[in-house]
Amino acid sequence: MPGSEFYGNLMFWIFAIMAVAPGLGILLCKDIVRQAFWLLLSLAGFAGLYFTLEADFLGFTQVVVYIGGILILFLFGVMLTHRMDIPLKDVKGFNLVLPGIIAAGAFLASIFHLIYHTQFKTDGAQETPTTIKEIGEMVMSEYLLPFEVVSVVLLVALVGATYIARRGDEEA
Amino acid sequence: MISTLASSLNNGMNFLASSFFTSFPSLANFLAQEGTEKVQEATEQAGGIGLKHYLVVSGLVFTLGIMVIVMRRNAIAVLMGIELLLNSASLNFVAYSKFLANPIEGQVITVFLIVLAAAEAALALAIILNIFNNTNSIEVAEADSLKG
Amino acid sequence: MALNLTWLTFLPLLTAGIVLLIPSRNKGLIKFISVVGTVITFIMATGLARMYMEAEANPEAATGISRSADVMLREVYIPAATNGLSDELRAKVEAVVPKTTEEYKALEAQEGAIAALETDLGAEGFKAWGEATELTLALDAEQATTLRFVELVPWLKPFNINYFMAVDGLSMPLVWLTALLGVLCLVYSWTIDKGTKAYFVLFLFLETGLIGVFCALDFFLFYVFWEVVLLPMYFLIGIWGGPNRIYAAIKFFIYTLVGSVLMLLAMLVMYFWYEPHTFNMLTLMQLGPEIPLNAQLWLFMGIFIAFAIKVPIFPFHTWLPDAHVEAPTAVSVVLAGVLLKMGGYGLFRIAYPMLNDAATHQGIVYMVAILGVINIVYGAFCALAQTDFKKLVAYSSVSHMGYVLLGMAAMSYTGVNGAVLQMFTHGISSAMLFLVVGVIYDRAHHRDLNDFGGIATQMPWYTGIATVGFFASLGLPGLCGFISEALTFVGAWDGEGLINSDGYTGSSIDSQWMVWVSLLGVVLGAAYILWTIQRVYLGKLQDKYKNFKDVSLRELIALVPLGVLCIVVGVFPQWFILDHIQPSLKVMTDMIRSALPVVGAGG
Amino acid sequence: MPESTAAVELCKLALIILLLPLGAFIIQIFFSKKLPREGDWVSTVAMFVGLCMSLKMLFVDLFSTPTGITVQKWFPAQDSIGKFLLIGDPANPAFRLDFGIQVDNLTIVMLVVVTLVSFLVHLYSMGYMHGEVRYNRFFAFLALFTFSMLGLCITSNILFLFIFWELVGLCSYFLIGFYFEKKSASNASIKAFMTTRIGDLGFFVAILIMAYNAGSLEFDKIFESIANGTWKDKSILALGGICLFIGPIGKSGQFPLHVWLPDAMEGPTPVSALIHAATMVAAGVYMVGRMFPFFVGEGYVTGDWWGSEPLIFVAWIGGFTAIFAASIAFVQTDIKKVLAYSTVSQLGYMMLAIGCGGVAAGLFHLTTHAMFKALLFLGSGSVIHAVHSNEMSKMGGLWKKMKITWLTMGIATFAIAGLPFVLSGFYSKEAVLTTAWAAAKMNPGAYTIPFWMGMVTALMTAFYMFRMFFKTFHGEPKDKKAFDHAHESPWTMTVPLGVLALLTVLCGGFKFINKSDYWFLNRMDSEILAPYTHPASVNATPVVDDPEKHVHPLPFTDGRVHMQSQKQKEFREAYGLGHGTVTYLSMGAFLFGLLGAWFFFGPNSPGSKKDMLAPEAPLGKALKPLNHCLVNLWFVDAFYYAFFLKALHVIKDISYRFDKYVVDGIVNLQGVLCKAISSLVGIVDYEGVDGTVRGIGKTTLSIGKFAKIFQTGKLQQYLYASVFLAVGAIGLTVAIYLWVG
Repeated sequence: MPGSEFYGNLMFWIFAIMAVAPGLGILLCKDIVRQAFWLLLSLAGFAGLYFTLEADFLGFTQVVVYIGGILILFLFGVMLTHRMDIPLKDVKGFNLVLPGIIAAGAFLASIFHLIYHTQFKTDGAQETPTTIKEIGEMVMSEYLLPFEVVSVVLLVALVGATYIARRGDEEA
Repeated sequence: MISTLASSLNNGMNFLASSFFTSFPSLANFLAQEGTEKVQEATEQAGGIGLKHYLVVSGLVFTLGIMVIVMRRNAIAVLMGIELLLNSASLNFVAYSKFLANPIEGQVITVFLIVLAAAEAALALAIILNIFNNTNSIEVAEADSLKG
Repeated sequence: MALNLTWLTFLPLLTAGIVLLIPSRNKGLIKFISVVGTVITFIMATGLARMYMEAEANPEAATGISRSADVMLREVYIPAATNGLSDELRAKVEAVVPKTTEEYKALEAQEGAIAALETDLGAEGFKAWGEATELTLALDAEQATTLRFVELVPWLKPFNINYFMAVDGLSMPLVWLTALLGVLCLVYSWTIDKGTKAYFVLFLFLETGLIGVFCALDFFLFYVFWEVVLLPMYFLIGIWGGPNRIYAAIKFFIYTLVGSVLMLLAMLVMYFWYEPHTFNMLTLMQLGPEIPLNAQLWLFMGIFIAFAIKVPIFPFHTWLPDAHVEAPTAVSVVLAGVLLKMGGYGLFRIAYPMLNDAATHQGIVYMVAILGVINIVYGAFCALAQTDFKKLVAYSSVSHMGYVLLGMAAMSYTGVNGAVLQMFTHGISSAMLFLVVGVIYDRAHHRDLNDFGGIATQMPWYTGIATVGFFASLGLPGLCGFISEALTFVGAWDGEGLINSDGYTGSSIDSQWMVWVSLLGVVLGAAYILWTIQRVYLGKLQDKYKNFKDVSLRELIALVPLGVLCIVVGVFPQWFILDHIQPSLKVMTDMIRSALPVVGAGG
Repeated sequence: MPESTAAVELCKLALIILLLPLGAFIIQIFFSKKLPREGDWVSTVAMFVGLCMSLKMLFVDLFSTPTGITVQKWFPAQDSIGKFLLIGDPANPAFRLDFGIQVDNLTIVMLVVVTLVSFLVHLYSMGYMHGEVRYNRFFAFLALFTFSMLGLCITSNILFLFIFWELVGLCSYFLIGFYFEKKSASNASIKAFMTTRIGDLGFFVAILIMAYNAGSLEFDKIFESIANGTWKDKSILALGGICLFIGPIGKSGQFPLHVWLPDAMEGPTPVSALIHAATMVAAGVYMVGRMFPFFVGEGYVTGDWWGSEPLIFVAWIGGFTAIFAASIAFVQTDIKKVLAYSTVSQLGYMMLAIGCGGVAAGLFHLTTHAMFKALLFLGSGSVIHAVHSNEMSKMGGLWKKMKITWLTMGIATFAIAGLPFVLSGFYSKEAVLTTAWAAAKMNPGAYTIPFWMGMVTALMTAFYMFRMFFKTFHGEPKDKKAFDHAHESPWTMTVPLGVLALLTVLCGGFKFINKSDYWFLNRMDSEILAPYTHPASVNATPVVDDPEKHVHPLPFTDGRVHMQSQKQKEFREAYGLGHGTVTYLSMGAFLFGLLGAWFFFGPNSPGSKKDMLAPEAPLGKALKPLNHCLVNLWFVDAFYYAFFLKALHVIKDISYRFDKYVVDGIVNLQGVLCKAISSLVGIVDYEGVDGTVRGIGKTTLSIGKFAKIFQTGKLQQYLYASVFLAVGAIGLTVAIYLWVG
C-alpha cells in the first residue's frame, strides 16, 4: 500500500478542492438556496482539512456547529425573508462584479506574494496528542478568561437576536 | 505596482503547480522507500502537505469570501461570504498550531472562533429579519440609510 | 461754619450737592442757590485774605485766629495717625515725637537711639513715629514759616499721604481770584438755560477743584485736585460750547491728561526712590539735594512739560485757542483767569523748590527764559493775525503768560514777584477781556473782527469798560498790567539773577537781548489791541448793530468789579497785594537760589 | 534829609495843582451829563485855580532870589500807599519806587506853562467845540491830559515820569481819535500811540539800566551814583543815554519817529494847540533837560560836557530834525500841517540847544515857543472855524474880515520868525544859536554842523512862516463863497488869542523887567549847575565876574559859591563872545526869510503876479524834483509803511500759519496717527486671529464634505475599500521590509 503520506496528501487535496470550489458556486448561482448548499459543501471541506491536521475535535465541532447550526439558521433566514412576489432569483443591479474581481485578484496576489516570500519558521509537523483532553485543559487553564467572555458573548447574542427579531413583531 | 502583482500571481500559480506535481514524484521517491524522517523532509521539500499549502487554501477561500460579499446582492449571501472568511481564518489558526511549537493553542482559539461565528450569524440574521420586516427587502444596496 | 481752608474748598461742592437736590425745572432757584454758594465762598476767601494780611502785619497776633501749624500737628494729626495703635503705645509714641528739628538732631546724634526706639515702639508704632517726626521737621523748616490756616489730617495712612492744606503768599491771591471769578462767572451765566442744573453743578465742582489745587500741599492731594479740575472743564466745553466743541474738548482733555501723567510719573518716582517715602511737598523740598543732578533734570523735565501744557508754553499751546473759541463765555473766563495759573503756580510750588539743582541749571534757565520770550513775541504775532475776537484774546493770554516764564527764569526777587503778580493781574485783565467778548457775542452772535464797527456810539458804557480792560492787558501804566510787566522786566534785567556765562553773578538770562525782544512783544501787544479797538469800537456804526442795548445789569456786575480791581492794583500795588505776597516769595526764592554755588546777594 | 516845612508846603501846593485836573476828570466822566453846559466849566475852573497857584509859585518863589529856589522834595505817604513798589526788605530793597514830589525852578516854569496853555485852550474849546456830539468827553480827556502832564513835571523819579509819560500818550490817543467815526482819525491816533510806544521802549530800557546800575530811580540818587562812582557798569552809561533819548524822539516827534505828529492834526484844533504844540511834545524836552546829568554821564563830574556821545547824539538828532521838518513845511498846503512841521522843527531846536549843553536856552525856547505856537494853532483854529477848511487854497485876504486873529497871528509869526529885539522868539532862538556856537568852539568836530543846521533852519523858519501868513491873510481871496461868510470868532476864542499875544511880547521883555541880564538863564543854570556839581569835582574854580567876556557868577543868596571847571569857564567865555556874531547872523536870517517869502507870496509882489513857483515856470521846473521829495515827506512815511507794516503783516501771517498748520498739525497728526494705528490693529485682529479661527472652521467643513463621499452607505463598498487598504498595508510592510532589509 502506498505510504501513509500518499493518502494524507491525497486526502488534503480532496478536502482543499472541496473547500475552495463551492466558493465559486456561491458566487455564481442565482438561487439563494443553492448557495446555501454550496456553503454546506465548503464547510464540510473545511472539516476534512481539520482532520488532515489531526484536529479531530475541531473537525467534529465544525461539522456539528457550523453545518448543523449556522447553516440551518441561514436556511431559516432565507425562508423567513422569502417573499412570494419577489422571485428568489437575485435581481441584477448594483454590479460590483468587475471591481470585485480586481480587488480579489489584488488581494490574492499580495497574499501569495507574502506566503511565497516569507520563510515560515516551522518546527515541522508536531505530534498532536488526542486533542480533546488537551483542549479541555487549555480552555480550563490558560484560556479560562476567553472561555468566560465567550460564554457572555453567546448569552448577549442570544438575547440580542431574540430582542431584535421580536421587536419587529411588536411593531407590526 | 502592477508588475509586482503580476509576478506574485504567477509565483503563486507555479508554486501550486509545482507542489501538485512534485507530490507525485515524491510518490515515486516514496515508492523507493527511503527512511520516514527523510520522508518527512522529503515531503517537506518534496511537496508534502506543508504549512504553505494550508495558507494558500485559506487565502483562496478568503478571497472567494470577499468576492461573494462584494458581488452578491442578497444580505444572506453576504453572510455566507462572512462565514467563508471566518472559516479560512480558523483554518489558518489550526494550520499554524499544527506546524508550530504548541499544537493545541491554535485549536482552542479556533473553538472560540467557531462559537463567535455562531453568535455573529444569529445576530446578523436577526438584523436582516428586522430590516426585512421594516423595508420588505434585504437588498444590501438599499439599506444605505446610514449614508453620510 | 468755622473759617478754615477745608470749609472754603468744599463749600462749592456742598452747594453743588444742594443744587443737585433741586428739581431741574425751577431754574431760578438753581441759579440763586449756586450764586449764593459762590458769594459765601468769596466772603470766606476775603475773610481769610484779611486774616492773612493781618497775620503778615504782626505775626504774633495771628496765632489767635487759626491754629498754627504745630498746634494742628500736635492736637489733630498725631492722635489721628496713631488711633490704630493700643493706648499705651499711643501715649509712648506721642511722648517720643521730637518737638523741633534740634531735638531731632540731638536724638539722631546719639547713635543707637533710633534703633532702640524702633525696638520698643514696634513696627507699627515706629512707622507712625517716623511720619510724625517727618512732618514736624517739615513744618519746622524755613519754607513753612509763611504757611497759614494749616489743615493736617492723615488721609491714606499706609502710603503716608495726609490731607495737608495750607495757604501762603503764593497761593492766597490765586485762591481769592478763583473765588471772585467764581461769583462773577456764575452771575454772568445767568442766561444759560440749556441744562442749567448740570452747568451750575459742574461749575461749582470746578471751583472746588481749583481752590483745592491752590491750597493742597501734599503732592498726591494736589494731583487729585488737578484731575478734579480737568473733568468738569471737559463737560463744560463739550456740552455748552460752540460749533466745534467736541474737538476742542477732547483736545483739551487729552493734552492736559498727557501732562498730568508725566507729573504722576515724576511724583511716584520721587515717592519710591528717595528715602523718606512721602508725598508731603515740604519734606520733598528739603529732599532736593539728595536727588542726583541728572535724576533731577529728568524729573524736572517731566513736571515742567506737565505744567508747560497748562501755562501754556510755546510748543504746547495750541489747545488754548480752540478751547477758548469753543467754550461758553463764563467757562473761558475761568479757563483764562485761573486754569492757566495752575501751570504757573505748579512750577513755582513744585518744579522749582523741589528740584532746585535742576531749576538753577544753566541749560534749564536758558530754556525757560527763551521759551518765555518766544511765548511773548510768538503769541503777539499770532494775535495780530487773528480775525476771531476770542482767538485773539486767547493768543494774547499766551503772550502775557510769557512774562511769568521770563520772571521765573530770572529768579531774582523782583522777577519772581513780577511773575506771581503777573499771574494775578493777567487773571483779572484776561477775565475782563473774555467777558467783553462775551457781551458782544451775546448780541452779535459772531466774533468776526472785520465785521464789527462803531460799537462805541451804540454802547458807550460797554466801550468804556472794555477800554479799561484792553488797556490793562496792553500794560498801560496806572493799570494792573504795567506793574507786573515792569517788575518782570526789572527782575529779568536785574543783575542779581542766577547764573550767567562768566560765572555765577550777574543777570540770570545774561544777555539783555531777551528783555529787548520781550519789549518788542509789548509793543506788538499794543499794536494788536489798538487795532482790535479800532476794528470793533471805532469807525462808523453798521446798521445791523443799530439796536444793540448797552451793557445789562448782569454784565455790569461781572465787569465792574474787575475794572475796579484793575485800577486799584494799578494804582496801589504794594498796599493791595505785593506787601502780603512778598515775604513768602522771598523765602522761596532764597531756598531755590541756595542751590547756587555762589549765592547771589539778595539784590 | 528831613523835608523842611517850606519844601513840604511847596510840594503840597504842587500836589493840589496835580489833583485838581484829576478831580475834574472824575467829575466829568461820571456826572457830566447832569451838570449845566455838560460840565465844561468844571475843568476850566480847575485849570484856572491851578494857573493861579502856579503863578503864585512863579512870582513868590521864582522871583524870591536871583537864582530861584533850590530843589524841594517831599514823599507824601512813604510808609503806606505812597510806597508804590517795594521788593526785598526795606533796608536793602531789590527794587524800590516811591511816589515823591519835587519842586524846583524847572518844575515851576513847566507848571506855569502847562496850566496857562491848558486854561486858555479850555476857554478856547468852549467856543470851538460848541455843539460837538461828545462835548463832555472832550473836556474829560483834556483834564486827564493836563493831570498826566502836570504829574510828569512834578515827579521825583524816572519811573513815575515814565508812567505819566505813557498816560500823556494815552490821552493824545483819545484826543486825536476824538472824531473816531473818521477812519483817518482812528488811524492817526493808533499811529501816534504806536510811534510813541516804540519810543517808550527805548525809554523803558534806559530805566531798567538805571534800576540795575544805580539801585534807585530817584533823580538825585541816579546823578549821585554817577557822580560818586557807585554806578555798577560804566560802559552801559552811554548806551543808557542814547536809549533814554529814544523816548523823547518818539514823544517830541524827532527825526525817525516824527511821522505821527503831522497826522495828529486829525484831532480838533484845541487839541493840536495844547498837546502838539505846547505841552506834550515839550515833555520830551523837559525830560532831557531834567535828565541832563545822566546824558552827560562822566562829563558831569569833570565838567567836560561836550565829549559825551549821548549829548552829541541829542544835538545831531535835534539839528537834523529842525532842518528836515522845516524843508517839508515849505510845500504844505494844509495850514495845520505847516504849523505841525514848524513845531517838529522848533522841537529840534530845543533838543539842539540841550544837546549843546545849554539846558537853560532849550527850556527858555520851550517856554516862548509854547506861547506863540499855541497862539498860532488857536489862530489857525479860528480861521478854519471861519472858512470851514484847513486848505490854504481856500483862504486869502482874510485880514479884512478877521482883524483880531490877523493881528495876533501876525505877532506870533513875527515872534517865531525871530523879529529882533522886540519879541521873545528872537531872544530864545538867539540863546539856542549862541549855545550851539559856543559848543562848536568847545568841540568843533561834533558841534559845528549842528550849529549851521540851526542857523539855516532860522532862515527857513522865517520863510515858511511868512509864506503861510501871506497865503492866509493877504492876496486875493481864492474862494469867493468861503471868503463871503467868513467872520470873526466869538469872544471865547479871541480872548485867549489876545492873552497869548500879550505874553509873546512880554516874554521877550524879561530883559527889561528886572534889569539883570538872562533872568531866565540864571535860574535854569542854577538849577543845572548848583546841586549836582560835586564840590570836589576835578579842578573846579569859583567864577569871577568878567563883564567884557559877559561872564557873571550866579548870584546865590543861600551862601553857595558858583563853582565851575575849566571847560565850563571856556564855554561861558565862548558863549559871551558868541552873542554878537550870532545876533547879526540871526537878524540876517530873519530879513532874508521875510524878503524871500514876500517876494514869492506877498500881496502884490512880483513872484505872486508871475506865479514864479508854478510847475511850468522856469524856477518851478528847476525845483520840481525837490518839490516832489518834499511833498512826499522825503518818503519817510512811505518807507515805514512799505518796510515795517508790510513786514509786520507778513510775519504775523507766517507765524499764525506756522502755528495753525505746523504746531497744531503735529497735534492733530498724533490724533490721526492714533486712529490709523487703531484701525490697523483692528484689521489685524479681525482678519488675522478671527480669520484663522474661521479658516479652521471652513477647512474642517470642506474636509467633512470631502469625507462624505466615502460614506456611501453601501456595505460592499466599505469592504471593497478595506480590501484595498489591506493590500496597501501589505505592500507597505513588504516595501519597508525590503527597504530596511
